[in-house]
Amino acid sequence: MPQDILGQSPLTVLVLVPALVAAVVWLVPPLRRLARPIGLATSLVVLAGAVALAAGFDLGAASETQYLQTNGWIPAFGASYAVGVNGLGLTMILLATLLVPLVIVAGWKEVTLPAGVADDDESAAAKALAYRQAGWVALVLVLEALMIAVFAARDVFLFYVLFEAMLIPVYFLIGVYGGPNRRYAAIKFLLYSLAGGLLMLAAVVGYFFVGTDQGPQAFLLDGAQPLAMPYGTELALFLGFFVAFAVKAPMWPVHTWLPDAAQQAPPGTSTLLVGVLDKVGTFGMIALCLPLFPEASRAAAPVIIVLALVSIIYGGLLAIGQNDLMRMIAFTSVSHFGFIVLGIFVGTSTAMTGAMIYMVAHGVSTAAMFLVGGFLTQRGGTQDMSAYGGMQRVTPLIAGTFLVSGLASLALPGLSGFVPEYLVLLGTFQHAPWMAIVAVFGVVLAALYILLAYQRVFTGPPSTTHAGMPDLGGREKVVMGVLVAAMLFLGFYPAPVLDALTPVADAVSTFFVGGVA
Amino acid sequence: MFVAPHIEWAALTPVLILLGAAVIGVLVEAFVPRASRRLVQLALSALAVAGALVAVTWRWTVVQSSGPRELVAGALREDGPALLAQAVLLVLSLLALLVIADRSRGEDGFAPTAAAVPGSEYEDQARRAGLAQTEVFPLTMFAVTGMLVFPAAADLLTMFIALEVLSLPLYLLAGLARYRRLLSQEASLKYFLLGAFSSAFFLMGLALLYGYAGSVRLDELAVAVPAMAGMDGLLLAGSALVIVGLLFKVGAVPFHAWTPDVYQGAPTSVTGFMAACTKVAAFAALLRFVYVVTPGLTWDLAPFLWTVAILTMVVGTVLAIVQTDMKRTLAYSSVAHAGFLLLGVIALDERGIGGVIFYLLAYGLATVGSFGLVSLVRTKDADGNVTSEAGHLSEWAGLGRRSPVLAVSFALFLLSFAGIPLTAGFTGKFAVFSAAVAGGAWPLVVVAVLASAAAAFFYVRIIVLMFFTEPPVAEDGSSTTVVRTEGLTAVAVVVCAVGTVLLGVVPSAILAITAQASKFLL
Amino acid sequence: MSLVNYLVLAGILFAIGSAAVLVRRNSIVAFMGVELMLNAANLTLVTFARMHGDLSGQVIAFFVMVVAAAEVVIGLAIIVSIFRTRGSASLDDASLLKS
Amino acid sequence: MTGLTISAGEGVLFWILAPLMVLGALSLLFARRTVHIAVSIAGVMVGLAVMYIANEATFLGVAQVVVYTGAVMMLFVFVIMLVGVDSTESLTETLRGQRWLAALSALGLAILLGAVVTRAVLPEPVGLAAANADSNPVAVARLVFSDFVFAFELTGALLITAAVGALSLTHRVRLGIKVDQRTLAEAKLKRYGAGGDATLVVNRPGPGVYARHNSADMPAVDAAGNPVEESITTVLRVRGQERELPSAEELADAGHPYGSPAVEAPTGTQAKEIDA
Repeated sequence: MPQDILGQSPLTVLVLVPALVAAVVWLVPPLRRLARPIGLATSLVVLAGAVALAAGFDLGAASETQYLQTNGWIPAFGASYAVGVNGLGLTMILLATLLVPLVIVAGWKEVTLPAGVADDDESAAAKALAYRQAGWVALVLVLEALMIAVFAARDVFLFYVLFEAMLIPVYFLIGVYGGPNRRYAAIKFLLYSLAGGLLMLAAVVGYFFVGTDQGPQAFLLDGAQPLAMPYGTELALFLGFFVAFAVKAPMWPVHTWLPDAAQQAPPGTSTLLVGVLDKVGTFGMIALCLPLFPEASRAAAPVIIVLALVSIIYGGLLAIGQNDLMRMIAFTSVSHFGFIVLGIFVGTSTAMTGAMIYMVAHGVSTAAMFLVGGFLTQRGGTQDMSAYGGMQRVTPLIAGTFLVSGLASLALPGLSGFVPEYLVLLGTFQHAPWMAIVAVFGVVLAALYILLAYQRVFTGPPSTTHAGMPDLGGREKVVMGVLVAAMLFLGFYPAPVLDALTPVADAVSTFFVGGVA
Repeated sequence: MFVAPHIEWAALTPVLILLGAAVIGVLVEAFVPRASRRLVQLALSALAVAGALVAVTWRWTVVQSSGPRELVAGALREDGPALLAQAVLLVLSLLALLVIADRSRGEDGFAPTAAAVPGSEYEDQARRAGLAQTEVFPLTMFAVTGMLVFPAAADLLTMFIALEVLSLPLYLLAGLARYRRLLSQEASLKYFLLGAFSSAFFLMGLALLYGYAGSVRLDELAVAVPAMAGMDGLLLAGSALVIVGLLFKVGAVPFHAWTPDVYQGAPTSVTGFMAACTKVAAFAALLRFVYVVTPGLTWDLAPFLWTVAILTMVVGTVLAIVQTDMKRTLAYSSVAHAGFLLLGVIALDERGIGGVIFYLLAYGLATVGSFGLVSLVRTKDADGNVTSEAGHLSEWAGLGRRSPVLAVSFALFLLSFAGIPLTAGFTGKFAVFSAAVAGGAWPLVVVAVLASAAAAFFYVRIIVLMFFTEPPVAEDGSSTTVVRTEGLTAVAVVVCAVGTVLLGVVPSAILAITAQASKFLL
Repeated sequence: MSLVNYLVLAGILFAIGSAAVLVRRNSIVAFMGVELMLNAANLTLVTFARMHGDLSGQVIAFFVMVVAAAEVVIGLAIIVSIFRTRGSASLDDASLLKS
Repeated sequence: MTGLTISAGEGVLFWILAPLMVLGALSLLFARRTVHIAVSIAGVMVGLAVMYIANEATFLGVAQVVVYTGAVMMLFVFVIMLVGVDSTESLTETLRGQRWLAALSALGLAILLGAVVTRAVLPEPVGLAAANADSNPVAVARLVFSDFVFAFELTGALLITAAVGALSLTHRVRLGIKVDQRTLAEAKLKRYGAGGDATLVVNRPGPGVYARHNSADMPAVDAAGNPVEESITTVLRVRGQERELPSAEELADAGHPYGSPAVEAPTGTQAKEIDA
C-alpha cells in the first residue's frame, strides 16, 4: 500500500469512499433499488483496502503512527486534520471493515416496510421499500466511514468531532429501523452519549485553553510529551474525557442505555454498536486519556479498577437473570468491557496487551452472538428465551454457531476469547492478586450465563411452536462461517495481532508506569 | 461659533444606501401602481441590502489597510467588530428578506391590510382583491438601518436612537400576521410595551452615566471610569441599567418575558428576521459597551452578569423542554442561546468578540432557515383548504416521511442549535466557550455544557417527532401539509443549510476573519 | 435646596412609572407609565446638564422627546387597532398567548 | 467658572411642585378612570416643564409643554376618548402576589436611584450661565447640528417609520366603488320597492324618544313598544352603560304606557331617582 494517494493518506481515501457512496446511494433515486449490492460491494472494497493497508503496515514499528497525513483545519482552534494509525488503530479498522460487509449481508432481508404503510399500491410500496433500504445502507456506510476516521484520528479535536458525529447514524439506525420500542431506546442512547460527549466538549475546550500557549497545534496527538498543566486541571480534564468514554464503553453505572439499545436495535446495528462503536470508548481511554493525562490516570486508576470489577460481576449477574436474548448478550458485553477497562488501568504491559486483543476478540464473538441471535429471533418471532427450547434438533447450525460464539465469549482455549482474558488476568495477578480473584468470578459467571442460555434455548424437548423453523440459509452460513473462522484464527494463531499490539501496549504503558501502585 | 461637523460620506455608504432604500420604498407606496408594487419593493430592498453588504465589505478592506476611525463628530466608529457585525447582519437580513417576501399560493405571510378588523367582511374583500401590505419592505429596511447603526454607535444617544429605529418597525411588523390576527396584534402590543419599557431603562442608565462623566460618548466614559472617585454608584447603576436595556433586546432572563409571545404571534418570516438580526445588533452593541466602558468594573458587574447568564441558560433550556408549540420552543431555545452568547460577552477576552460574532452568524443561519421552514408547514382542514401554520409540535409528526428534504434540513438546523459537531453551531459554541475559559469564566462553561446537554433533549425530541412518529389522525379530518412557494424561501433555506454545514466542516476562513475583529476602537 | 432634590424626584417618578407598567393591565395606562419613565430620565438629564455646565444633557433630553413622540404614535396606533378588533385595551382580556 | 447659587425661590418652587407631581404620578397606580390618569400625567408634564425652566433649560421647558402636554398627552386623551371602553379598570390582581412583587421592585428601584444620587459625591454645580450666553435655544441648536448631527438625521427615520406605521395600521384602502348618498338612497328605495322592510327607508330612531326618558343612554321605542337597541351609540353599548327599559307590560300595568305622561311627571333631575 503506498503511503499516499493523490497527496492524501490512504486512510483518508478509505474514509471518503464509503461516505461518498452513501451520499450517492441515498440521493440518486435510480440507485436506491440497487442499494444493497452497491453497499456490499463498497464495503468489500473498503475491506480490501484495509487489508492492503495492513499488508503495507510496518509491523516492526507498530507502536508508531503510519500513513500519516496532517493538514491545517481550523487554525483558530488549533485543530488539524491529522490521521494515521498505529497497531491498535489498524487492528480496530480491520475489525470495523470486516464487520460491515457481514452486517450488510446479514441484514439483507431485514429492512422491510413498517407496519401501517399501505401496501395496496404495489409500485409505491416498492418505491418506499427501496427508499428505506437505501437509507439503511447509506447509514451503515456513513457509520463505517466515521468508524475508520475515528480510529485514525490523530488530533483531539478531530477525534471529538467524529466521536460525536457517530451518534447520528446510530441514532437513526436504532430509531428508524429498530424494534417496537425503538424511540425510547434511541433517545436513551442519544441522551447518554450526548451528556457524556458534552462533558468531553468541556474538557476539550479546557484542553484547548491549556494548550494555547504551548505551541500552535496543541491538539495533535503526536507530541510525545503531554501538555504541562496543574494537577487539578489535569484531573478535571481527565474526568471529562473518561466519563464520555465510560458511557460509550458501557461501564457500570452508566451502562443502562446499552441493554435497551441492543434489545430494540436490529441485530446488525447491535453488532456494529457493541462490536466496534463501543470500542471507541476503550480506544479513547488508551489513545487519549493515558497519554494526555498520565498523572490523573494513575491517580484515578484504583477507582476505575473497582468500577471495572463491579461491571464484570454486575454484568455477569444480570446476564444470568435476563429473559430477553439480546439484553442478555448486551449484559455479557458490560461484563467484558469491565475486563477491557481493567486491563487498561491495571497498568502492566501484559494486561494492556490483553485489553487490546480483548477489544478485537470481543468484537468478533459478540458480533457472532448478536447476528446468530438475530437469525434465531427473526425466525422465532420473539426475543424471549423462554419461548424456545430444544432448538438444537430443529436448527442445528444455529445452535452450533451460537455455542461456538458463546464459548469464545467465555474464553474457551482455542477460541478468540481465551488469549486476551488470560493475558488480562495474568497482568492483573502480577499486579494485585485479589483483583484477579474477583475477576475470575466473572469468568465463572460467563460460563454460567452462556451455558444457561444455551440450555434454555437449544436443549430439552423441542417446543412445538418452532418445530418447522428453517436453519441457516446460504447467505447466513457465509456470515457465520467467516465469524467462526475469525474466532478460530484468533484462538489458534494470535501471533500477528499480538505483534501489532504488543509494541503499542508497551509504548502506552510507559506513559502510565506503575498503575495503582 | 458654530463649526459645521465633518461628515465622512464614504464611510456612511452602507447606512445611506439602506436609509435611501427605505425612504424610496415609502415613496413607492405612494406612487407606484399596486400591481407592480411588490416586485419593485422586493427588488429595491434586496438590491439595497446587497449593495450595503458590498459597501461594508469595501469599508472592511479600507479599515484593514488604513485602520479604524471615528465618524461624524464621534457618533459612530468604523472598526473591525462593527463592520463584521454589520456584514453578518446584512447577510442574515438578505436571507430573511427572501423569506419575508416569499408567497405561497399567491399569498405572503402578512395580513392583506393591517387596518382591517380581523374576521370582518372588509378583510375578506381585501383578501379577495389580493391586497398586500407592501409597507413591510420599507419597514424592514428601516429596521435594518437601525440594526446597522447599532453596533457602530459610539455614544449612548446614537445607540438609543438606533435602538428605537430598529425597534419601532419591528413592533409594527409583529402585528401583521395573515393568520391568527388576534394573536399577532397581541404580540405587537406586548413587544411594544416591553420594548418601550426597556428603552426607558436604557435611557435612565444613559442619564446616570451622563451624570457621572458629563458625556455620553463611550470613549469619554471609558476614560472617566477609573478617574472619578465618589460617584461609583452612579457609574454602576448607570452601566447596569444600560446593560439591562440591551439584555431586554437579546431576551436574557429575567428580561425575556416578551420573547415567547412575540415569537409565536409575529408573522413567522418576521420572527426569523427579528430573532436572527436583532440578536446580532444587540449583542454587537452590548459587546461594545461592555468591552469599552466596563472593563474597569469587572468585579462589580460580574455577579450581575454571571447570574443573568446562568439564569438565561437554565431557564431558557428548562422552559423550552415543556413547550408544545414549535415557535415557542424555538423562542425559548433562542433565550438559551442568548445565555451561551453572554459567555462571550462576560469573557472580556479579545477572542470573545470574534467568537460571539461567529456564533451569531451560525445561530442566525439556523434561525432564518428554521423559521423559513416553519412558515411552510401548514394545517389542512378536512376539505383540503390550507389554513394557518402548523404550530403544535404534534402536527409535525411524521413529516420526515412525507417531506424528507424539508425534514432533513430542519433537523440540520436543530442539530446546529444543539451544537452537534460538524455543524456551525458546534464551531460557534466552541469559539465562545473557549473565549470564556480564557476569560476565567470556566464555571459558566460547565453550566453551559450541562444546559446544552439538556437542550439537546428538545431538539432531539423534534427530530424524533419528524422521523420516528406516525402522523396523528385528527378527528376533524385536518392534517398537516407543506405548501409550495415561489421558491424564495427555498433559496434562503438552501443557503442557510449550506452555510450551516460549511461553517461546521471548514470554518477556518470565517474564523480567521472574525479573529481579525478583536478590538474595539475606543 | 440642592440639585440632588431634582434627581431624587426623578428617581421617584421613574419608579412610579415602572410600577405602573408592571401592575396596570390597561395598556394605555401602562404606556403612560413608560412616558413618565422617559420624562423622569429627561429631568435627570436636565439636572445633570446644569450641574456639569454642559448643554448636551439638554440636547439629549430634546432627542428623547422626539423619540417619545414617534413611539407614542406607533404605540397608540397599535392600541387602537387592537381595540377595534377586541373592543378592549386590557392586556388580560382574551389573552390568547399562553404565558 | 464660578459655582452656582440656587435661589431660595427655586427651593420654594420645588417643594410646592414636587409633592404635587408625585401625587399626580401616583394616580397611575391608584386612579381607576383612564381619563383622570391622563389629565394627572399632563399636570406632571407641566410641572416638569416648569422645572426645566428653573434648571436653565428654557427651550426644553417650552418644548415640553408643546410636545408632551400639547401633543403627546392630548393624543392619549384622544385615544382614550376613541377607545373609551374600559375607562375604568378592575384593580383586582390576575396573578397572585404580582402586585406586591411589582410594588416591591419599584420601591427598590426608587430607593436604589435615590441612594445612588444622594450618596454620590457630586461635583459642585456649575450652572449654565456660560453655556447659555447666546441664549439657550441657540446654544442647544449649535450642539444639535454639530456633535449630535448624526442622531438628528437618524431621528428622521424614526418619524417616517411612525407615519408609515400609523397609516398602515389605520388607513383603509377603498375596495369597490364609492357609495354616495344618492346611490344609497336609490338602493334603499329599490329594495323597498322589491318588497323590503319599510324601516330601511326612513331614518332610524334616535335614543330616548317618547318623552319619558330623553337621555342618550335610553333606547328608543318602536311602534310596538319594544326598545330599539341600535338607537344607542356603540360606545355606550360596549361600555355597558346603556339603561334597561322597563318592559311595556310593566309600564302598562302601572297605568302609563309609552307615549303617555307619567303619573307624576318628573321634573329636572328627579328623573334619575324615579328610575332608580
